[in-house]
Amino acid sequence: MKRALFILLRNPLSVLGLTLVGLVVLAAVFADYVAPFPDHKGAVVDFLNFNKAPEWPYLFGTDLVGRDIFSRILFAYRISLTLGVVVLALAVPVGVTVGLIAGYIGGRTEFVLMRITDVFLSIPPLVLAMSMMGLLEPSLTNGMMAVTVMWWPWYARLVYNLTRSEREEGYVLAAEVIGASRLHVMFREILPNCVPSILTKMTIDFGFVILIASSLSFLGLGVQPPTPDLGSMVAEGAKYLPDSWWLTVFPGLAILVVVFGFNLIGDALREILGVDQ
Amino acid sequence: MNMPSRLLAASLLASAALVGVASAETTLRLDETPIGELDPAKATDYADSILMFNVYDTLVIPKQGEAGYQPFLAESWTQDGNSFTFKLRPDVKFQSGNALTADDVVFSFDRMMAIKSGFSFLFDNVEKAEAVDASTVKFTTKFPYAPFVAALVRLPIVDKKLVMEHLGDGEGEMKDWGQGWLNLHTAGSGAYSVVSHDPQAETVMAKNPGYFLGVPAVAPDKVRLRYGLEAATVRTLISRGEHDISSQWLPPEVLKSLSKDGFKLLTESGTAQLYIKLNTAKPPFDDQECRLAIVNAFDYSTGIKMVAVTDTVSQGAPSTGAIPVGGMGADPDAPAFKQDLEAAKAHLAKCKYKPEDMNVELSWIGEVPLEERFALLLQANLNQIGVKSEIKKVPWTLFTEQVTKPENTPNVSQVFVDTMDGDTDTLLYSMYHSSAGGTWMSPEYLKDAEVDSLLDKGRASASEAERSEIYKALDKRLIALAPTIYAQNQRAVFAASDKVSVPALEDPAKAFRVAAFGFTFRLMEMHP
Amino acid sequence: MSPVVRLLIKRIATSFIVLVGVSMLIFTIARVIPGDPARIALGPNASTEAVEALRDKLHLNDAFVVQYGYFIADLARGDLGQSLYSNRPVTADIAAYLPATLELVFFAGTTMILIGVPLGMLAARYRDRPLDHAIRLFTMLGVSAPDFVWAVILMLVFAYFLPVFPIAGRISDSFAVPHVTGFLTIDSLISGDLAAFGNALWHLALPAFALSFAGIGQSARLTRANMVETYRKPFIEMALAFGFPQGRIARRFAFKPSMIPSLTVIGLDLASMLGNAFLVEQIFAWPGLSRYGVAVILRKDLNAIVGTVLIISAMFLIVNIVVDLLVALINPRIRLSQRSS
Amino acid sequence: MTAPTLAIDDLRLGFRGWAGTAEVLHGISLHIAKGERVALVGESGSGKSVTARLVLGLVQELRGARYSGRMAFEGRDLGTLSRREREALRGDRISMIFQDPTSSLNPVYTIGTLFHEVLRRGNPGIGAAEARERAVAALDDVAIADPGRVLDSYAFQLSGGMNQRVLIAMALANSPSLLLADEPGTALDVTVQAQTLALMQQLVARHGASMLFISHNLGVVREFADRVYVIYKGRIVEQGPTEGLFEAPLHPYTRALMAAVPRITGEGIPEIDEEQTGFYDPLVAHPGYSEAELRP
Repeated sequence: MKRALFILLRNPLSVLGLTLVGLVVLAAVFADYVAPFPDHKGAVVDFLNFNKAPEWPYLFGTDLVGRDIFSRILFAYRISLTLGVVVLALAVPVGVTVGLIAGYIGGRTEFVLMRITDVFLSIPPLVLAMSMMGLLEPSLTNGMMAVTVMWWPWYARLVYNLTRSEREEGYVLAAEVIGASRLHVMFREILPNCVPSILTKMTIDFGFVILIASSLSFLGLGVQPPTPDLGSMVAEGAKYLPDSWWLTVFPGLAILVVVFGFNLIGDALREILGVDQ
Repeated sequence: MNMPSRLLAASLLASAALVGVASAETTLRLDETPIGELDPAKATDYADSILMFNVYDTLVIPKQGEAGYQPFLAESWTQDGNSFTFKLRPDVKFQSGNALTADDVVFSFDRMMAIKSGFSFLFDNVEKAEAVDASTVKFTTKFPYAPFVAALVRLPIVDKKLVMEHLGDGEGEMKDWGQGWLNLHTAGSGAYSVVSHDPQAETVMAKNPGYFLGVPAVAPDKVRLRYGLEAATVRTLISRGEHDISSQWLPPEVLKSLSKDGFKLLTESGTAQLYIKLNTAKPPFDDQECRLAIVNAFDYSTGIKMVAVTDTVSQGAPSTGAIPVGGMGADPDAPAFKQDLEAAKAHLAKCKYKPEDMNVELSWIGEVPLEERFALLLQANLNQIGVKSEIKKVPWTLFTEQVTKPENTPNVSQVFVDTMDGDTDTLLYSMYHSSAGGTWMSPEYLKDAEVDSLLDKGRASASEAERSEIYKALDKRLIALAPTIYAQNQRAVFAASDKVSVPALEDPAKAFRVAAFGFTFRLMEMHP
Repeated sequence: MSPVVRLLIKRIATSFIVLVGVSMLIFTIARVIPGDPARIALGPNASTEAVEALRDKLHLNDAFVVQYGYFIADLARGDLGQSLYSNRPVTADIAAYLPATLELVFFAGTTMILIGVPLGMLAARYRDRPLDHAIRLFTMLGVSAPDFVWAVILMLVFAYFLPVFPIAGRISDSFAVPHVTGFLTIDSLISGDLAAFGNALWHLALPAFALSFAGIGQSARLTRANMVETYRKPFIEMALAFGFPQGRIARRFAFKPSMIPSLTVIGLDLASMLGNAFLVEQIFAWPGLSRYGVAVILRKDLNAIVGTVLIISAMFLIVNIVVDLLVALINPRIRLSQRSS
Repeated sequence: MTAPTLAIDDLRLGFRGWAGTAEVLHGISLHIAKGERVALVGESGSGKSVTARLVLGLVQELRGARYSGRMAFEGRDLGTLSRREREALRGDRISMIFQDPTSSLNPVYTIGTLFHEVLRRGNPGIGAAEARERAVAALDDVAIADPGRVLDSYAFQLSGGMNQRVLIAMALANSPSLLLADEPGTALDVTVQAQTLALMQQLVARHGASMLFISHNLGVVREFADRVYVIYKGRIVEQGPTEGLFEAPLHPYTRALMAAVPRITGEGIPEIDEEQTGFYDPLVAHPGYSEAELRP
């Protein structure tokens, strides 16, 4: 623990990452109190102040119906973070279970499970999510589902590879010799040894889930207005370039900031937990 | 000007161009939303219409600067009860060199009806078309049907001989009716021929030297119609001088920036209106009082300011009723709608539903981002009278699906409707006749005997004056029933460079009352 | 049979199985969703009979398995059906738009490798020194924003504020390049039109760079990690102990072995660009398959969706096979192995 | 009298880490005279391998490494050499042989390519043909029957013994004056190991090179070294002539080392109980074998 802290705090980049993510999480959680215009998260119109360049009190300017972009970004963070949590909470258990079973039991089960995983992996992730979203009704829930569907195979593949190497380790053999059940070996013996890798991947993925989800909503396939969403803000604002640049640039940078933060932390974790890429 | 002298003038102009300086070829560059549908039997959108009006010709065309239709491929026509007889011009040749005959007209009609797509619904009440002789065509309608002549603006005449040479796979004598081929090729007689066509990217057109009216030298030699350019792209291309006319789909802010940079604005009005439709088949808008409440609550003037481009030009104009201002039956003296919160509250008080129990779904079509602003505005207005509402973005395909059942149809939907052929019947019948419920045009599900009878009378009468009176009465009835918020007349605004003048879109006296007809390239002038 | 050929055959066979799986997956998704494709195809004004007739024609009234049977039978004849959006055969649409996308992805991929890999090598060689930190920061920024954000920023800076690059399209209007392959850079070279070639490259620059940004980050980080890993290997210690020059170690003796694990992942990156091209094409008005894909997805054009996804997946698998072959070529262990790997 | 091939005085090394500095070497002194074969014996982790790497200048480049003391090669103070000069010694004047020959040979280059690179150290402009010729000769020297085939092979295609010979050939190819052998052949079969060591022995003698032989295998040391230094936890605890030291070990640690049984795993690493009394006793030099006596 002391060593972890040392590594984390020694590197200014990890400190930066912690700070960025911390600020974003706080701002999202307390958006109602932090945002200068908390009611601008929803359907509000202010035609006296629409399409304004950044100026006080509109830090990042206003959108086409006069809503404060800064406030909307804070609320959009809330959606992004929720999405990240939900997607990982669904995708990781599924992927880990599939990977464990395929890697440990082997044989025909392994073949079938890993071929299914391959099918999912051989459609470019964005295309898979997009085609699902296009066919379903675009909404936050469906967006989460689509991203989950494209995400679990990566965990299946990771845990499968880990399990295959752990399977030959002494402690697994020992557990098998004393007659532990398969379930016990998989979840009690092998899984704990995969945790560092899974944890690191999750941290980095948190940022990427946000990134992919914003790509979907950029294409009009994710969170629906008037709920603020970073991707759709960029897409909507892109029509007004270069005159109303603030409509796109700030939400775009907002994505960058949060994903960057998670990546920095993920990098540090990788070092602390000694996980290879 | 009568035909022969006009022809003469045209040929004089043409020869003047020949002896004149061999000036550089002029190219007109404009854009539209994808895709560009080249097959005239499938065309529906604005881009398709531009292609249709330039590559193909029709029996009649809208009159310039006034309502009504003038002969075009047809020299004249007569109506006798259910039958319409057209006499064709003898001097028209297709771009292939084939002569245009009555057979081609019949083929074009049959093809349209067989494919059952595009504008074919305008001809649902037509029984048949027959060639009386090589230059005479007779159409028979199922009942006296006045809007038929207007509908002919949407029946481009296709070169039968050429199409028959290119039939693809299919069943029956006509196989695929040449659909496969006409997707990428043309068989028209129009002033422009297609040089290349990519439905998603670009259509390039060039003057047809054999056009029966001749094409003036000042008209663009070449036209590049591009599809799917982003607003920001168009904005920059125009300001760099690499684009000439924008589409009307630019957001007002972008048009504003271009106008500020000194580019001119072209407008097309009187063809379309924004209808905010209330579902009369489910609560709360099955109660007329509730409908009147929301009609009075809507802030019409902010709605127009919201889409204003400059102080004088806006994408919206005040509405006076169900018929766009200037259309047949629109009352020129009718007052424009205004927000009246007192009246709204009074109507709301009489409504059988309590405001606190309502949660009105305000939908907007995802493909039309401008509608989001109207939804937000309406939501703010409903708040003013204490009605809660919820905004929903609906993609177009989902919307057309939803409206097929009244219970799935949102309380409030927004649709821009265009007269298509300029006739009031085309506009109103499919919106308000009780038999028409369940399409994107009729999410009101209006069922009213008086409206039905007026609509039926209107299409049966052969007299322009009588029709006008009938529609005036209908308009009054539709205002009283309030199935719709007649939010604003839509004005299409295009930004354009000084390199081109488009009289039909710049001078109201030269405007056509059919959407996209202003984009008849042969009537444009290039200033290189 | 040489091990490489055996590997190739094995990979093609598994890819084929995967492709069949993809077709089932996407076909299932496409058929179970709500919304009547026939109704959508004919447009809002079509009559019920017309819709019913089209449903019959498209076999939409048959059982699901039967529909899939028809689909596979058509597919075997190279027929992906008609696009309801463009009214053209899906294969024709794909043939028209795929070259533009592949050209973009090819140049983005080349940019990614030419910039990302050397950056990673530099970072590994100067690991834990300021240069390494600077590269780490830069590459991490690269992977931390979606391609469309980079596209917008690049466009804003290099097309609007400093108008040095074009903002849309593949080539300027004034050039007419005869259609041979659909790749403008190749076609212009075939026709010997160097100006057109330059112009096409000039149009490619911004979108390709925006598309490669994340890939540059990925490949640099990966190259660095694998190089660092390789630097720990005994054979590098041997090279150092024998005094092989540092530069030659970095460029040769550490580089080649570390590229073996990197290549596979870089191949995946390259392949995922096929998907990310959707985002970039959207911003730069690039007339490629991705824009077509977005358009058909938004319109629920089933045949076109299935076709597009299948083709992109096939491209994805082909890229992976090519990468596997490359790995086999630079890894003598696979090339010379007597067992199939 | 000429300077010894290698002289090390009071060499200290530590690594700065998250928990302060970890000392690895506590001031060791040793030397190797010209043509002499000296063994450095100790357990793994005693600091013997790191000493060899310090001589080569490899440790100095690691982050957090702190060292002091003097190292001189043929009278030149290694500490005052520039990085470039130090690198120029490697593979040419000083070379090294490793524990696991197979993994010490780059898996993606043929032996021929690697050999060419090695020969370039002695003769930067050497061409491919000449390099091959010399490599064939060098492989001949280490009794490889089919040098052509070996040069075209990759390390993983050859046996461990074969690779060890290749490595020996490479190490001696440029006629170095000092050969550092870090547990050579430990990864090999015992009989193969004995053969290759014997071979190395002959070749080193023929080239007139000095050798620092790092090992934990007492049997091997007894056979191949003239003199022995015993190292324990970063300190030299005993030094003397091979025969004398084996017959009469003076230091408690050396005695424990000799009494210990080799592990059953067959790798020959003796199992020694942790820190018995006397292990930290000061350095014992056999008479006439202290640094002061041996070095002028």
